[in-house]
Amino acid sequence: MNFDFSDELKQLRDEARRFLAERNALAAARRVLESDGGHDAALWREIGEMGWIGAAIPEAFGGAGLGPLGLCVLAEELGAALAPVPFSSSAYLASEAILLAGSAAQKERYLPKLASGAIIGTLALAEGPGALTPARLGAAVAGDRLTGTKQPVPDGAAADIAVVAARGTDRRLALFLVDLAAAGVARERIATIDPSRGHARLIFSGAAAEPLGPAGGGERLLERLFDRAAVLFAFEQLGGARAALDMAKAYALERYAFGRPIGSFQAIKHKLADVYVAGELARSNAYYGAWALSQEAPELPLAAATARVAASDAFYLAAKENIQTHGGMGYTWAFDCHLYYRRAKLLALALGSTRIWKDRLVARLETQHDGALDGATGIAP
Amino acid sequence: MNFDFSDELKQLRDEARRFLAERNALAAARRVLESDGGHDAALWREIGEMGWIGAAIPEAFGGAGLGPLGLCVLAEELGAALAPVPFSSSAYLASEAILLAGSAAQKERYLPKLASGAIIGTLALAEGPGALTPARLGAAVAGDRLTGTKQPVPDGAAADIAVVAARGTDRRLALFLVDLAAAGVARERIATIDPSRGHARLIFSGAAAEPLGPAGGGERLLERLFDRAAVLFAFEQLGGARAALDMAKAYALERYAFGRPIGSFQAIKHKLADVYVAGELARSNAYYGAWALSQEAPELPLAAATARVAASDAFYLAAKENIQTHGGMGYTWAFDCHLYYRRAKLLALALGSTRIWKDRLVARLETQHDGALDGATGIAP
Amino acid sequence: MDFNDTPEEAAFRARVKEFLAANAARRAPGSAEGYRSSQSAPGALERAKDWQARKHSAGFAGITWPQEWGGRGGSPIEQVIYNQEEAAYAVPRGFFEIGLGMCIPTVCGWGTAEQRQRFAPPALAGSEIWCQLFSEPAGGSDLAGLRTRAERSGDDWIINGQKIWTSGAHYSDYGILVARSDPGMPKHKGLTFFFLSMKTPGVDIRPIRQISGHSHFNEVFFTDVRIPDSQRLGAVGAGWQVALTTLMNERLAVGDAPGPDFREIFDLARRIELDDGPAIRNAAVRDQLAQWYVKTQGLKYTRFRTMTRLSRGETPGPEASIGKLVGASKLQEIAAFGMDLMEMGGIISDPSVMPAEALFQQALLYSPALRIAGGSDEILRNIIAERVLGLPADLRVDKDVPFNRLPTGRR
Amino acid sequence: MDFNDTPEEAAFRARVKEFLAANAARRAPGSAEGYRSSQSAPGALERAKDWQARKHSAGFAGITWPQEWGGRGGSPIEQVIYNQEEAAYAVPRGFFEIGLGMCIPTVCGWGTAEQRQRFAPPALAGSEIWCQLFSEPAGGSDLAGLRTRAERSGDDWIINGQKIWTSGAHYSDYGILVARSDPGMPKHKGLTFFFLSMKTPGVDIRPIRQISGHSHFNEVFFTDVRIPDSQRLGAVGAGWQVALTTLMNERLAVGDAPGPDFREIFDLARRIELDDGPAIRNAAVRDQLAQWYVKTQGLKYTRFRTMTRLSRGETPGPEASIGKLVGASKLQEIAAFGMDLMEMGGIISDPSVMPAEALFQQALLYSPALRIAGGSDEILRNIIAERVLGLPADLRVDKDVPFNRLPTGRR
Repeated sequence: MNFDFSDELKQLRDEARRFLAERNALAAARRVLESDGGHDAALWREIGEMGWIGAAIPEAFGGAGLGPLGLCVLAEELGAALAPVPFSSSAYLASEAILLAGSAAQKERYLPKLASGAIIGTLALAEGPGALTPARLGAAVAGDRLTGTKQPVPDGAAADIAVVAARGTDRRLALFLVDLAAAGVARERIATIDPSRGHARLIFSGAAAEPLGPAGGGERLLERLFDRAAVLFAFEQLGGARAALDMAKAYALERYAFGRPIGSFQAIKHKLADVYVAGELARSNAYYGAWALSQEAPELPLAAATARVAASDAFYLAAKENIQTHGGMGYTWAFDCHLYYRRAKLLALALGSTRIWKDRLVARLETQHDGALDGATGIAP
Repeated sequence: MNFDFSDELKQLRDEARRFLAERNALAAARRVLESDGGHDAALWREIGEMGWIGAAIPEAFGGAGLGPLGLCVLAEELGAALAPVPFSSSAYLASEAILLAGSAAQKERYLPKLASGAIIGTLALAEGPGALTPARLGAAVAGDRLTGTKQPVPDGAAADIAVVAARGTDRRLALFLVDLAAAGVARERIATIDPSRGHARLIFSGAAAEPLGPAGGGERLLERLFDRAAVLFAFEQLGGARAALDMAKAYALERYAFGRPIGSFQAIKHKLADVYVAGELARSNAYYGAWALSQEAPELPLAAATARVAASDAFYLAAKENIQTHGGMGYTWAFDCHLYYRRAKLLALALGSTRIWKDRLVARLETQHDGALDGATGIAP
Repeated sequence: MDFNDTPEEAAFRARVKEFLAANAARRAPGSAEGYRSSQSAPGALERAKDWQARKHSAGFAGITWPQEWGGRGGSPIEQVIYNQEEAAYAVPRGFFEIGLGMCIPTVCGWGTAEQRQRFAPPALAGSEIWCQLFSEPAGGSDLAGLRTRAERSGDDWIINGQKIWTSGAHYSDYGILVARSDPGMPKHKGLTFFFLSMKTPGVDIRPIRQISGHSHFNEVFFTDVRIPDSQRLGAVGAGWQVALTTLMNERLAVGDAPGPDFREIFDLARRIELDDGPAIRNAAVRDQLAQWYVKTQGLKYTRFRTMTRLSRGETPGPEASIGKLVGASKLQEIAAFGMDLMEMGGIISDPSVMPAEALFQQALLYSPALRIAGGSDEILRNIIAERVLGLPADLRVDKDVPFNRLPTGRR
Repeated sequence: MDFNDTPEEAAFRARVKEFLAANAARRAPGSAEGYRSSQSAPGALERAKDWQARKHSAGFAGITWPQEWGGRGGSPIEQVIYNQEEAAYAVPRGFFEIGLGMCIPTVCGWGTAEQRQRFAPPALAGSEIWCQLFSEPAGGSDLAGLRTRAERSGDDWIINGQKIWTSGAHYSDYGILVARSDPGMPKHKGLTFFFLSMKTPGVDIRPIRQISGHSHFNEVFFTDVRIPDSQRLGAVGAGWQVALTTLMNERLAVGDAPGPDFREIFDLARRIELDDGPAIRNAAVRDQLAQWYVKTQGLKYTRFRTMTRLSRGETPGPEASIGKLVGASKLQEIAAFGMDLMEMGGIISDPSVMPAEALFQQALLYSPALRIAGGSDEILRNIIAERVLGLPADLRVDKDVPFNRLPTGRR
């Protein structure tokens, strides 16, 4: 039994933690928040130089070849620091989509630049508020021209390329690669609850679009992509939950009321104990997701849904109760509590709500053979 | 605005409280629990003599003619004392069913005896574990003969008559009156989670059954009966919640740990504050239900569902956390905590789970005209 | 058991209705007014002063105040009736509550006859606004932990220190202030109470920006601010007793916090489509809706019970204390759930593309404040446990120790 | 990251598997064994002693004990591996855990070489059973608040008082005991630790009936019970330190509490029909199932993390402390929810007519005990807050005061 990351990966994690602390990524996130600037380009460049963005991209395509576990440990640290960079869009979504479904030519063309950070990729899926189903999808490709509006597109203003979900000529859902600098693409920043990450509305009016993956395979491809991303997002959320709890803990020790640290009151102690417990359960589920992801295991769909639900709830709880622990200071703009609160809700919706993932989790349990439930009795792997 | 019971009803409530304390109804409940005796016949006789059972039965049929509000105040006290009598079966269910749907002859024949307690009535509906739908109903009447098995039937071993839900000759759900002493009725006590109230399995094999209400009207009639009973049960639950909280509060003041009353620890204080809040919300909703019931108001279906959900949850929470507040003593047979815990779960299932009532609540909201929601903004009645 | 007014209440309600119909415009139903954001709208202060003056002329300002202060000498239920009716109208709110509800009653209760005559009428007529300078950065829930110093200097007091969370300091004319006049005494015994003009030299007001982006509160810095001893209320060292009377004057909350409540989430659930159909058809959504409806109605009828007591001239019972505790968390939950129903698009906060003009997204950001301001969830549970259930107070280490010997943290 | 044993672990696991396959019968999957109820079955004690003797002969008793006590001198991960494998077999459990996990290590740690030789082997072989006499009616979560008196009388001590919650007192041969030898000292300083034969005159054992109807615990009354000073462990007045070592020996929990867990509620949801179809198709049911699955798997993989540390020879981290806190409430919730799915018939507790042989109904009644016994939810949250998060301990009024001057309640 070695249910832990390798020493090499732990070293990478420690380096990431140190680097992000040195660069004060949290302060950078606040600068982006204040300026609505989208992301911190300098930080992005450094991260690219260190090879983080391409951690899971094979060396043949310019990546570090660490596999998805490399992304997991980096995601946790980026999440803890709230690093304002388009990492998730470019690494978990665009690069992963091309890795999963790209032709050899597409991989050669895009992955090295994505790995280095020279270009930024994203996924353009949502079309405003409401659940997106294939039947409701408005974006469509006729010939090789894309028409439609996508919002919110994470890092959509900064991205160079987008993987876009649209109906193909056969009217079925498919994914397309679109050069966002080309003609027929208009973009506008849009306001979201978390201005420390830029989002945009992309309006396509006859933009050139090349298919990514087989025609009609979009739904299955998206599902695979989302399962993989769910694990990576879970680590980002774990990091956020850890940082928010650390912040609450530190404040509870420093802040006195009625002549004693507020952390000596059971109302605060038990609140933070519950936050800790949710975080530990989320961590354990995320580790299992990481194992399934790294092994391309058949357990991945179920493990991903489990990790996603646990991490979304744990980060939101930690962020919300961090504000509460800070009392009046917690809801001031000047304190950093709200940055975690915003990010927690952003990430909880980024791949669809926990409502959808819980339903998906049960659906996947229903299709498991009966033995899969033995795991739940906690006896053996 | 006079959102309260009249002085006359408050006096009745105070008398009931005093009487049940004098008779030590809680000790009687424990005796029944220990003996599986079904109910306390002496207490039942006295309650009958005081006119409580017929509180809502018109004077013309031997009742006290106080209307349903009279039952509400009594229900709260009976619930607080855990009185081991077939009050709910006989008064809220059997008598109410006959009042709602009985012919003049049926009313004359049964109501005076029900009002005095000379006979005990009950409702036989459930057919074992699982939701009962008209389609799944097994009991059936052919001609005037009833066949089928009903369980659990509350107070089914002690009851003299039962209102039985069964398919009529037209195969549709209808209610029937059955004399349980007649041929073709077999009964067995069955074990439940709350042996302080007797339950039975009734096996009908050609028992004589007379229709109660019009053929095919059973579903609508049951719905009306359940809406009315939901309010009355809510008061019984309110009483239980109040008593369980009082018990927890008293223990928290008397019991010392670490040199101080356990009620001085925030873990206990805040737990009991939450129990109190749930109880107050349930009380307010139950009062509104009582108003709607007493006025035969069109708001009753919605008000009843609201009162039912609030009261079921509040009593269960109070009973559960009363055990927790008592620590080790709380789960001993010798302490009374478990009596409330058992009763809370019994009552929460008695008219169907809160899941069903929550669904029903929303269904009723959907059919309200839009203005009905204005109430929810809390400005005016 | 009925919901009708007594004949006297009905007559009063009719007069209120008449006044409002003649003088104000009805509020659009379900209008999405953000939390207090209307206060910062241009011209809001002038409109509020004008409205207060009209209420005053019509006899609806200071309904429960004694007539000798210029009030109506009415009953609390009349105040409730007025508030109920006014809630349906689009009139300015939020500028006078603190002054009329807390400050002036304290000034009138502890001040001289001259002070009553000088300050009550203009406050009532809306020409002078008051604020309350109690909270401090080091205080929080522990109000008496305040550190702002008041030092005697001849006939004056010199004030140095910092207050925080002062609503309306920037538009207020006067303020009431508690400061520490003797740090060598135990916490609650070394305080003295004053009022002062907010224009006094040395008073520096800075807005506090909240998560929501709005600034409803201020920090107020005092640098050698001079207050004549004649503006002291109560004895030297008796400031805590005076402050307690201020706090006891907190008005009855009648409405809920503004923002998405049950109606809004119910409407959203009826309109929005999930992946498998309208949200309202989803059993998990229905289950959640029912729970909020039960709470919302429970709070509403709890207010009815309070009003029943008021209507009888009784003091509101313990049931009145639960509104904010339940309501604030419910608001935060509804906001988050509404966003969840909107799925990946739920993070957009641009009102022009969002259901309910992005009210859910706004509420996500301002609801955390409601769980803290005016008594945090934790303090409210303590209050219920102690004052309603009679459980013992928390252990205190700060009661009999000189204030300047109490341990303090880095915050 | 893998779930495989190291080669050494795999070899050990293979030996365990071989032993179990040859000596025990596999447990029926999903068998509905009530909470500890099997302990009171006729002949259970004899079967347990026989099984323990077989384990001992095969070298699987006292796996982590040093060889000089008769143990295997193995590692904690070996114990975990053994427990994992044994969990799949229908073998008697619950008779020896306290003696081997807590009592004998204390006796061996603080006793003489003769005492070690006298008591360890028969305990390990299952011929002598031990119990722990710590808790008292007035104690509860406050273990050190015990009042049982120990008075010196020549070479003996005279014990008077009452213990409670003593598992297995009625079938135990020996017990370890903490008593108050000096009530004039502060609470933690006046205690002394002993062991004694449960057959000593003056020891009176009475079973405690629980809500569930079972009696897994006892009250033990001491009336002038005489214990020779040679059976004292540790110094006079040092009983608390000795007791702490006992408590630190609490064994690693490997399995969940017996009863309906995720599998059972999932199976029920698949089988039972609601008014509108199978429960598993209902979105509210699915939502709830998913939440329990997340918790159940979270606990499972948390145990894997603990095992990983053990496997490396490290001390388990703080993650090991959350199992009971999460598991006990989850069990209570699942029990209540399962009953809800059965609707009006859900109250029936007759196994012959109920799904899962009325396991949900049984669990409703025994789950409250799990939220209390062995550290209540509140104590566990305190432990996590203090030992894991490093938050301050609760204020103590009972630390430096003579025990007999401490305030006590009526309970």
